[in-house]
Amino acid sequence: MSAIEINNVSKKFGAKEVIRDINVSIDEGDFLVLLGPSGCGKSTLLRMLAGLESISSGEIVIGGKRVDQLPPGDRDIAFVFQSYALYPHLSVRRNMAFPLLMQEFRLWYHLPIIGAMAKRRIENSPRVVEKIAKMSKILGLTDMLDRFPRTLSGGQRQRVALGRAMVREPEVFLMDEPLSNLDAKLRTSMRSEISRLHKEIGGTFVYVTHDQVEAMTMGTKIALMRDGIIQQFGTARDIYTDPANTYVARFIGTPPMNLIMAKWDGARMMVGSLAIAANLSPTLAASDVLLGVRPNAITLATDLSNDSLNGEVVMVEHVGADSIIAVRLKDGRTAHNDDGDLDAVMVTVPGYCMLSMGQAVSITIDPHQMILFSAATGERIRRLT
Amino acid sequence: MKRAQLARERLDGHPWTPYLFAAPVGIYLLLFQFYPLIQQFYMSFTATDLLTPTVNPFVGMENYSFLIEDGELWKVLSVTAIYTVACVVFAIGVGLGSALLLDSPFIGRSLARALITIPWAAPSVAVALIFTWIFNSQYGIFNRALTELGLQLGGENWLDNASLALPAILLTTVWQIFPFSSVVILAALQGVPQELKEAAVIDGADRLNIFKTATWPTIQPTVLMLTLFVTIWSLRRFDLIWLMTQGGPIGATNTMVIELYRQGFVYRDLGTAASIGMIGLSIALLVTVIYFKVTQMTEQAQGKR
Amino acid sequence: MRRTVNRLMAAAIAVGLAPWWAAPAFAKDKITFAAAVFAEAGRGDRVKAWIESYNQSQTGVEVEPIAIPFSSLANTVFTQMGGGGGPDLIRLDQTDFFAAIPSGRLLPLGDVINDKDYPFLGPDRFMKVKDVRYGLLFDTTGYALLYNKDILPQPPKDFESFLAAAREKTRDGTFGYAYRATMAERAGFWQDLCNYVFGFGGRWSDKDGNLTLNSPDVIKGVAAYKKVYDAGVTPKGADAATYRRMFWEGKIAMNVDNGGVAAIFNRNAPQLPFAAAPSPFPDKAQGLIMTALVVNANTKHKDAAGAFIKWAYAPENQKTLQAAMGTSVGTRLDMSPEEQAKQPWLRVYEEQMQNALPQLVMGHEDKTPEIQQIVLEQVLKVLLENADPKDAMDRAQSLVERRVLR
Amino acid sequence: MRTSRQLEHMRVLAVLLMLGFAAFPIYWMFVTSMTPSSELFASSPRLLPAWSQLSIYAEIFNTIPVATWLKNSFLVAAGTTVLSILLAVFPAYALSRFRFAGLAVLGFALFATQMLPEAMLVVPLYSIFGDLNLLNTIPGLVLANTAFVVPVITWIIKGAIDSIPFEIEEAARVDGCSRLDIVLGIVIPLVAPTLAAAAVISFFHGWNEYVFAQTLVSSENLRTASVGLASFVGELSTPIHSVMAVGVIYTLPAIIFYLFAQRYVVAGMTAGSVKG
Repeated sequence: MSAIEINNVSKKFGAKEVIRDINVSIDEGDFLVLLGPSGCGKSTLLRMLAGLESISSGEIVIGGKRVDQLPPGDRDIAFVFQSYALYPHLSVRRNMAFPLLMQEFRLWYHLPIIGAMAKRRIENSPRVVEKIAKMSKILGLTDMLDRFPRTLSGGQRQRVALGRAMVREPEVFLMDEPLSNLDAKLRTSMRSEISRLHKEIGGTFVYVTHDQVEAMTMGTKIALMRDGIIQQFGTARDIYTDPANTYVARFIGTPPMNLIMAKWDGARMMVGSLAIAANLSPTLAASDVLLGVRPNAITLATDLSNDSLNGEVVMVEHVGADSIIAVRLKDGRTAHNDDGDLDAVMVTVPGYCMLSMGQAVSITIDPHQMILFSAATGERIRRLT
Repeated sequence: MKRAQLARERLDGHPWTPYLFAAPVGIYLLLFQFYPLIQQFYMSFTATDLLTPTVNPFVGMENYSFLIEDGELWKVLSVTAIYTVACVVFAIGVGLGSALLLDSPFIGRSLARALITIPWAAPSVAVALIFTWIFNSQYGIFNRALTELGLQLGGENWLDNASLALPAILLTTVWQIFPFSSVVILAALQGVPQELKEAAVIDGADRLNIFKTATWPTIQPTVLMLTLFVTIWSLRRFDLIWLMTQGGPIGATNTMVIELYRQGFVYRDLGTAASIGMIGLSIALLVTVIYFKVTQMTEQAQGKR
Repeated sequence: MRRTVNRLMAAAIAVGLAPWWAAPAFAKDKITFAAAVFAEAGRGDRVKAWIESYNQSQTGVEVEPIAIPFSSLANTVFTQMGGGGGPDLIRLDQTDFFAAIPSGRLLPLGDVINDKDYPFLGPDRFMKVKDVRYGLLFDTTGYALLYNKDILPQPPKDFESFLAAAREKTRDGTFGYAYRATMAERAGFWQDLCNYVFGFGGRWSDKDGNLTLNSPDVIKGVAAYKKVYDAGVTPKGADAATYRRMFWEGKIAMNVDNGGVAAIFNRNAPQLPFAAAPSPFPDKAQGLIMTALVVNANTKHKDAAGAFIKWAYAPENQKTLQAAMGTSVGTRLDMSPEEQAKQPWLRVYEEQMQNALPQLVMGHEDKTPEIQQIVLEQVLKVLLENADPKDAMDRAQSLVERRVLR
Repeated sequence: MRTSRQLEHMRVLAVLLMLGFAAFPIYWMFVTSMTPSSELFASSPRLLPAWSQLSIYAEIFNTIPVATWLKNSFLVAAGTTVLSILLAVFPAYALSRFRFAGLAVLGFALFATQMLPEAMLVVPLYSIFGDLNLLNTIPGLVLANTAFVVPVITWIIKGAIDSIPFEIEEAARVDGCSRLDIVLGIVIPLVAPTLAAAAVISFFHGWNEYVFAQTLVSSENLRTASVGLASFVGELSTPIHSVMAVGVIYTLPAIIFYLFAQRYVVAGMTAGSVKG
């Protein structure tokens, strides 16, 4: 049984459709990452799962129960906010106890004094106390249970927010860019911490981020979104090695995949006037195509020849273990200069590269690591023999 | 802006909830403010006696045309205008000055910040009483002090002098409300970006320039808002003036609300009183509209929209 | 229409508000009696005690005295009467009394009291308009010159010597004279002004009720008022409460005031050697203060109010009231020679009563408050801005014709 | 060029002058109340209180019903505070968080009431109150004052609610709160400092109000301190030092209360809940 099913869900804000007919099904125990640039609708989709946002059409099923008309509190979910959204007037302990308190809440608890006494009684019940003790131990919060959120560091607040989500032991955890307010170092350690928690406590996670590293490292499934549509849904490996279109191809990977304009003349793959060695034979009429190749699947040479793609170095970046070289082709163009990138092929070279600007080089593409996209639609061409 | 709207939408629960939340205050205001107001509006077209307010012979525009023809209204309007403008200028001016003074660090600053609010806390009736005594021509400390200082002004009959009563009332009003503007501006001053001030200092700006480039743009919306509030409060201030001069002498402090009260409760002519009220209300509305236009324009000028 | 809407809204929220307070239930028929005199130092407590003695005397009715300051009595009571409520009994000043009659807010009292049973004083005749009785004379007094014999052994006989004496006695924090000249004390200002205008032969209107605000005699009175103002013999800025206190503390030589004030002087400073004399003006006519005891037409306790009135005008109760008030009360009382001797000024006031005129614009009694306001503002222009008295009173005349009699 | 030391001295002087300006009238009220009546009109004024006259305060309570006045003022002020806060919180929340037909109308209506002078509504309110049997009652005064206080504090509370991040409310919704739970359990505690400020404003309005207290109540034992004090502005009344003593008795609690309450008007509880 799948943990979450999203069937034909759409969302309109006025005339604007921000989520378009989405269908996804996630298995129990999955860690789904909704990945995409800002404004792609990933957060809206998450909020619709939570019930913070209504859906315009379609249905959402969580744990076999249709929930799209239920208030958030009845969906058996927990939500971790980007801003943590801790209750500033409550201590860490009471922040964590709050969801449990609400499960037993009665209207008359709002009355002063006797209401407060009733709330104290619930908060001090063994069930609540034990759960909080357990969760705070897992999260290492035991020492700060009686402190207030404003006295905690960002990472500590993040843990409290996770703890508040975990005490409910919900079917589904929903997280909206929970790490984006942390500094880079802390983000890395929290990343593995969340993965660890996922393994330790189980449950289904849905995690929204715009950071591909988080997506690749944490997600068992990734849904890459753009303009309210899921571009590709699959494992991290699928998405990296087998992108469905140029958008996915360019979104994942640093530097992103090179897209070299080429022409398929029915028999040969022509880049400019040069026919290149390609392990591809598409059953395709002659047309313009884009040659997708990751920067690490290209080798550089300083000796030029007429059978290789020649060009000159226009940029050299040293990023520690690797160097990134941008090569402008003499006789070929890339298809990604429209979004402000250099009209150049990016190549990663291990070690510290001694090439200098303006130097003439030639590149060789690993024929086994090429993929092909239609120049017209950007869709992957898979009809290979 | 956009985000706020989206956010609002996303929080919407049951469609009735906002109405349920707004209902108590809506009903309350309807009953205790707008229903009486509508009665007043109607009354302004009638000849109504204070003693028989339920007998309202309809007279059309007669109350209004009387006010316009009589000429007294123009004096009332000019007194109101002078009083209001002076209140705004001095209350906000003194408030701004004291706020700047209290913003800079010195020993006992928090105590000074607390003490300055004393006038704001004093009830109007008590203020009227003490200032009447202070301004007393024979025994008032004000005149005695002026005489001690050897000023020609000493011995004046402040509240009974047609040209001095308004300044005296103004001094009292400013004394009472400047702490409010001071505290509000002081709060706004906390939002002045320190970096901007430092940048101005490094650029070699003097104090006035620092104020103009760093301080003023930050507090300007607050000052505008204060202007609106002080204006409206001045338009409707009653207790202080009534208890100190009853609008006299010879109409020197006769603002619209005082004239309204006189027409209604001295002359017992509720119809005319109501029409003065309506004129005053239109002026207040006009001021508000101008305020919002000005705010809009300055925001546009500063590229905030 | 309005009423109906009011009632409907009332019913709608009365349900919601009902538990807020429980309606008090009284065993006695409780009526309220509003008067400024209850608030006065010296007299207030005594008049309240007088009412308390009524409450003690029987079990059917309880009268609750309500003290409202003189300056706001009319405003407050009229607002309340207009709103359909207000106290049951009210002691109204003469101007307010006449203002309230045309709107039907005062209960006609012809069937409550029989004129012939009570020896009313002369001014009681003003309590009837077109033969209908709207009130009963509650207290009345004329005006006379009160002077401190320590400062001024002999009273001045005419205006010139009065002014000279006032000048002579003004020194070292002591003043020769005191009167009111501010709008804050509008009613008192009017009373003082009436004495000057009447004293110089002026009247606010002629026999036929035509306004004579700018007649030469009125202007003479106004000019005299101004002369005193400019002479610098008065403690400017001291209100009546203050200068009367100064009088009994020996800091004021002369004061034209009513009999109630004389009683207050005597009560607050029994040793003060003061005496009364006719006012030093050419015409013997002076103002007459009178107040009316009226019943609010809104009352729901007409019988209880009537019962109290009958008690109040019984001779022995009038005597107690007179002692409390220090002025003449509604009916003629015989005074023993000892009492006369203790309060020698009473005789002067009694004699002056012959020449007393109500401080009203006769023929326009109900418009007096409006006319008073305009006249006083013009007189203030004379006092403060040195406007010519004739010009000012001409303007007053035309303003009143235009604004008040429209 | 002035030295910074001179500037410092000038600033201290300016602050002292300003504080003197602010505090002197109240001080003078106190001094006058303690000046024996024989010295009140003396040619040179007494600048320091005559402490021997302290008994005037005891005397005041014996001769003038100040205690009753203060009690009534307190009841009016406290009632106004409670009712205003109760009435203002929910519409403030609605104004801040909902978008609904009539929002602009409600917003404008709340603002428009700021323009109505009390004096203008006295007569119609009197007749409404007459029909409701509210005349001459403390609850009546509370209701009348509340009508003028609620709009102001609604706007103030709305401003505070505006600054609460939506996420906190959404977290509460996920945790199972109803809208009512959110307002009562989350919003009210978070805007507590603002509520305190609003309470102070309401209390002051009730404590100081004069026009309604003057007209809607006639019973002497329901008179508030403002009306009681104003009643001295009459004739044949009480000596000035007694009047000033009553003024001091009426003003001092207000000032002390305000100085005390000021601490609570400092907001900043949401700091730390969102972002770093």
